[in-house]
Amino acid sequence: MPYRLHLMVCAGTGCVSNHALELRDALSAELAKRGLGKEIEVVTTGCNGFCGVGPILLVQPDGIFYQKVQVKDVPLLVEEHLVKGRPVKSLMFTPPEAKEPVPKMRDIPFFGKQMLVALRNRGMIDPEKIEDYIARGGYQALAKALTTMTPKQIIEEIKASGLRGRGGGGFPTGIKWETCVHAHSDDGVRYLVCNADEGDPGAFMDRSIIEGDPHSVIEGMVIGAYAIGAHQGYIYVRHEYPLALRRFTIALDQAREYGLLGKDILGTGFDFDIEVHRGAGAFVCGESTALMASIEGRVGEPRAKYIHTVEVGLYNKPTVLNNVETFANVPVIIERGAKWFAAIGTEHSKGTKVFSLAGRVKNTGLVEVPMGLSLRELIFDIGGGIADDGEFKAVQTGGPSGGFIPEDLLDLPVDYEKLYEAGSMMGSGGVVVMDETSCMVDVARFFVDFLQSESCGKCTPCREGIKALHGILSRICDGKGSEADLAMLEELCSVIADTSLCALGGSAPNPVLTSIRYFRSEYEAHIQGKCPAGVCRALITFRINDKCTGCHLCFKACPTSAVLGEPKQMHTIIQEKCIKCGACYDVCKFDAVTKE
Amino acid sequence: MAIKQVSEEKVREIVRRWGGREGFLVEMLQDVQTEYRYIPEAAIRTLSKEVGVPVGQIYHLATFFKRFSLKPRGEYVISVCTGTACHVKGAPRVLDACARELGISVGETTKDGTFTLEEVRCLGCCGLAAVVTVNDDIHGHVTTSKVPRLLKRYKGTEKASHGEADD
Amino acid sequence: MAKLTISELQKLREKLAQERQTREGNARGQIIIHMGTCGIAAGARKVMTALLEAMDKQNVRDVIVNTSGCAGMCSKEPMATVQMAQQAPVKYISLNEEKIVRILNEHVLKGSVVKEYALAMGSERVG
Amino acid sequence: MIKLRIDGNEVEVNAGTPLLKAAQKLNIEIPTLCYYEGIEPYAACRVCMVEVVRGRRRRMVTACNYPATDGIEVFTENERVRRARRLNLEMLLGRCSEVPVIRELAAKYGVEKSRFGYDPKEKCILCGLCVRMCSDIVKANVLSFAYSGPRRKVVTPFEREMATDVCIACGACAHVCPTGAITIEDLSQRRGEVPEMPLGPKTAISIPFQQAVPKVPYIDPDACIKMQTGGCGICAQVCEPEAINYTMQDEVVELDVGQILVATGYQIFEASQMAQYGYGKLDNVLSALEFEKMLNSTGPTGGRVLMKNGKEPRAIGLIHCIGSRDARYHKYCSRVCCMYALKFAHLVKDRTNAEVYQFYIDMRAFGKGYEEFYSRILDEGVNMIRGKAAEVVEATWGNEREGHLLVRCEDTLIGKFREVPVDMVVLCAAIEPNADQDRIGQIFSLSRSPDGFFLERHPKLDPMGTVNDGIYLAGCCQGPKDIPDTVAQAQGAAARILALISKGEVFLDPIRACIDENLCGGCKVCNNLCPYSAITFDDVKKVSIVNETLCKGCGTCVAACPAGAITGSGFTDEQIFAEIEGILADAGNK
Repeated sequence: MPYRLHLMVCAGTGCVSNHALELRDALSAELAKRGLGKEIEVVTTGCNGFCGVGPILLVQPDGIFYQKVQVKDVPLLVEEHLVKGRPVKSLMFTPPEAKEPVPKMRDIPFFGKQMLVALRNRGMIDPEKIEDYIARGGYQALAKALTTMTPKQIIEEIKASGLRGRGGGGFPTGIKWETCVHAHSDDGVRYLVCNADEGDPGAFMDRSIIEGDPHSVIEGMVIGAYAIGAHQGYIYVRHEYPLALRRFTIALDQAREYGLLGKDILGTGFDFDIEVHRGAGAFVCGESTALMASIEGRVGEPRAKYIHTVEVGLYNKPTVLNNVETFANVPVIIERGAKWFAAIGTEHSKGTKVFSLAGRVKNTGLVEVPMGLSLRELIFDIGGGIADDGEFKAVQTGGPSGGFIPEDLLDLPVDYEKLYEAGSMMGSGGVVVMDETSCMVDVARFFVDFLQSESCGKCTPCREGIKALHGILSRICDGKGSEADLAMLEELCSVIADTSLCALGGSAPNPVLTSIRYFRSEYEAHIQGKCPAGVCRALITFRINDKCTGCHLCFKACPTSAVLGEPKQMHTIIQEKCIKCGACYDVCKFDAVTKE
Repeated sequence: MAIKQVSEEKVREIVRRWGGREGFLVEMLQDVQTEYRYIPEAAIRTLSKEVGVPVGQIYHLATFFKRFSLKPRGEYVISVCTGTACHVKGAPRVLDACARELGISVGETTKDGTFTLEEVRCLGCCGLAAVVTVNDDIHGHVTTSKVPRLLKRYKGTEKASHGEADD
Repeated sequence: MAKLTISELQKLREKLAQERQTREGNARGQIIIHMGTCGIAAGARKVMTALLEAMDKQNVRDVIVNTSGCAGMCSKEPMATVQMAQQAPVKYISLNEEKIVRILNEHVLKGSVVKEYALAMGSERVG
Repeated sequence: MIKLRIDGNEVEVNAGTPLLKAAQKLNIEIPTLCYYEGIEPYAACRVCMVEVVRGRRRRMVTACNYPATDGIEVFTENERVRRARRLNLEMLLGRCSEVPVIRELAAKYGVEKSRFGYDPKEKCILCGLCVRMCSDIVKANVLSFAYSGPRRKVVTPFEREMATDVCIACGACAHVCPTGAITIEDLSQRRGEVPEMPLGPKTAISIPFQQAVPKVPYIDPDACIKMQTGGCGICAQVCEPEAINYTMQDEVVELDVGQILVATGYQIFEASQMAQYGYGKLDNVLSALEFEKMLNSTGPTGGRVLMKNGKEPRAIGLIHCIGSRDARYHKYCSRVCCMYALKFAHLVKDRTNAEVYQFYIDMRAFGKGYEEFYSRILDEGVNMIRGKAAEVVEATWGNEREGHLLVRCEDTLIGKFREVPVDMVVLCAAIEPNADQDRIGQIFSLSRSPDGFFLERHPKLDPMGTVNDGIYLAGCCQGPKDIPDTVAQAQGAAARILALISKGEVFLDPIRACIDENLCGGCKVCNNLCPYSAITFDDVKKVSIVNETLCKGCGTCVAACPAGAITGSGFTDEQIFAEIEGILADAGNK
């Protein structure tokens, strides 16, 4: 008997951590109790992208979108919507500006402006069921590629599509594949590697793709392998993504079982298999040579790439390394044609790009939009604007290697070259929005601190230079900086960028340089002893003003007993004891604690 | 909590699981870490012998990757995500609060061996920032004031029951 | 599961896709069974079960079966509304298992409204 | 070959040659800290950065590993390059502030003091040369990197103090270290440059000993990585005259000579056979030869007397007659020990403040001036204890002499059992025949006396000759003797040899065996019987023939010949009987 309704429970990491799996179990139990088990199917899907409002439940075919669904909401939901057909308004999403909740997913601006290519199956399939993927046209592109196209034609198609590496570098995928095919290999062995070591803090698109649609990556990899003549593939996944790892392993097993992977794929005689390697927490392993070293069982240290990895890569064989999102795009291009793909996007940046929207933005989550959309549309239309109605200050793209983009560049279209010109980069697609509560010097120091501890430490400018940058930035944050420090930062940055061995060091100065370029006044304020955003501890003081009602909350919250005062009387802070943790500021309900 | 005795046979079994291939050394170390909650020296020696790779290379791996610890870790590993999104949403203060609450600094383990406090770089749950994980449990939207309650759940009691809302 | 060949993959895909059509929200039409208390009391549940069984037997995968609350004409329950794409909805009244199957066969699948059971064409005005 | 321009000068090199090498061709020096000829470039120090222009693209690259390609233009000292080097050196100077190499190089680029820090203690710039040398070249795999980012460092296994069981002490790491961060700290101060007498770890390449002729290094095939595993080969790469040859083998040379002087020497009694003296078990129990090496100013300690921990001993015991004058091992006296033990005592007294104890059975100071030397030693305050030491033990915990060695003996002069605490014991082990003395003897048909040494022709009248003409003996292969005696014997033997050579001809005794070819049946019985190997077989005639110069006329073959074909020339039965008859005839007449 066909199911008349499908409850698509989002089981991405975000929703799972919000107890989506318990929700699923509660739903199944409730349906069984009411004898609806045979009419209504409960499906666990991959990430829907709207992680900020999880757990998410989508009712199909109605297209009703529920958010923040708790186990306790289940009886009401089943009774009202599933039995009586009355969607439950209280669980629907209300966009920031709207008065009324929006019932349909496609009407929510967050989803409405997106265009799903890499995420084409998002929320519509159970990632642990290959049948769901096949039902939505999965592996058709592979069949097409293997039977009707030569490897050369595939490469031509990918070249014509204008697909560029989604990992951040933006190197044209087709050209990479072609170079690999032409590279000399003694025994003809070539490798294909999928980089799923998504280390950029603030980026989680690869995780979502693997969690939500692992087969699209596998299919893309098999097509790529066929195109370059590889028979062994590797995927390198961060250990921080256990769910992604599990789903990918399940998907591999299923694909092998169906003959879509392994020996004699689809009866065409083509052999290809994929081996999974887990990372162990090293950002630098996202760098291609470091990643390959890691797969070989050595420490993830980059090497000079004067000879490219497509020529001498993994185990010194020609190797194609692409990122998860790149591979996920491949089947669509083969299926729908390069022309279709190339019609999307801008002149040099084709197709769509998945971004993870995070930070001080109302709708955090994962979005896929055509290239060329402006940052403003991305942040304000899809992201719903700044959280808590704050004021936009900057957006950081491209992870630690990227830079900050200020308000007057918000109309910049999202495009590899345009972002680069602005001093930032596409990166893997992390978009972190900052408002007036973020101190740009502090955030720049944060990135530098991150890169400092994530540098492999091999070459001088990256190891010593970034450490020096961190020292100077810390000095400025502590209010001990000088004008000379700014010049020193710029000088250091240019040499670090010029002389570092790999891209980690080469792009490390970007956050510092762009923050100086666009927010020089904040640096100057710090040098004069002020942190405008009230973040840098050495430069702020907490005080209690006369709005204090003596509620005593701050007294209880203070970890160092720096707050004095009897209940119902005005409280004061002993500055000597204050460690500026901000606990009092956070708990105060009367705006009585101020930061200066 | 008692530290498991390192058994050479157990490590050999891990090596066999990965076909003894050098390429899977990181995986083997992951399994050793899971088994013993740290990388014991004896295990490195056994790996070196079984896989045929110098001790130094394995030691470098074990110290290079953030996940590995050469010291026994606590029963509950508290990882405070300090990715960009979490940083912007106050992760440094959450980290401080955890450190204060446990009386240890980052990277240390409480004397009773219950908690280890660690920083982790982005768990990819930026929508839930600030995020703290305790072993495999993910806690989203954590603020300084929620820290004591969060830790209390694990203190002295058996593992907290799932399904309890965090907010 | 045996390993697939190209043609088997196509067949499997068609079969799987058909099974999952409603999940995508694609359908040629929708049958709404009114399931207020009165409807259920009058046998709406049986009507719906019969409908679902009939659809399964005939392998009808592209018709959405939905429920709704009371339609406001408790005396005429069980009721159902058939809404085909690009057409005005038709309300049927006083249904039973046979009637709903006939409605499925004639109206939904062949396009001719079963006038004997129909109450009216078009829906109430909203607003 | 491809062409490129470096600083405006054109140069032609093989495609793929690193720019650093290409620049060398033009005598353009590019500074580098992490490059070493023969080790794969690592490009970590970033000091060798140069700017490469290729078409419209300008980029900074490391000269040590950037492969030369056709038509590129390289700038090694323009402003961008100088700035890059200056800052990188400044960073390194901030890390290692007092390392001379860094200071000099930084000063060359105008940096006297780093703005990025000051650390006078740090010396390692993490160039990785030592690690690469140790793992990739030497394949000892001792040094490795550990940790990442600013915490990165070079470590020994598990960051423990280096143990000699892992480190092969080849010293290669220290040799390649550009900053002097690695030094060879010889804990024992007793390094073994002498393969025969290793007092400490030794390297694969060494000069056998200081007085060696020719004084050139040799490669120990057992320790050489290249010969063992095929790795390394670094010595060949750095040796400019290309003198290294790994394939050279030992060879056997055949010489045609007329006379032979056997001077095969002796070996030292293996003192570990007498477990009671602790040789090979206790750290500071040495053999006399090891101690001799230590006292040598060109030896491993530069002539200083040092214990294994590098400290000077406060008391030394010299034990005589280890294995000699001992019915269980060798009954004979080794003759040299008393005097060299006295010499040791003298040198120890001369160089240290240590007490010296001589444990002797009898003092044999027989030579010219020897007794006088003995008296002088007594004057120097050396303790003479008459009585052979019974055992050497380590003073155990709780003993007031803990940490010392105790020599237990009976002092026969005062009739008391004594336990003498010392820090070091030297065992004067016996001189004994070489282990292969027997085999050598067979080759030259030399007899051996009951003690195993070669037997001279006559103990008084011909102490250097043997029963074989033209074969002489010299030195300790004939019996224990000291240097003057050895020299005297050798010179005597040499004189004998020279006398024969200058004479040009040999007088033979007329008595020799003679084979009657008509009677010889070719049974070859005589061939193997001849003690002087004088009989060979003539394959053409199928008869045995006698080499007349070798034959001593001993008559063995005559008696043994079943066919009666051999007779002693001049001594045939007929002749002897005739002689007898002649003598008796005369007697009969009387």
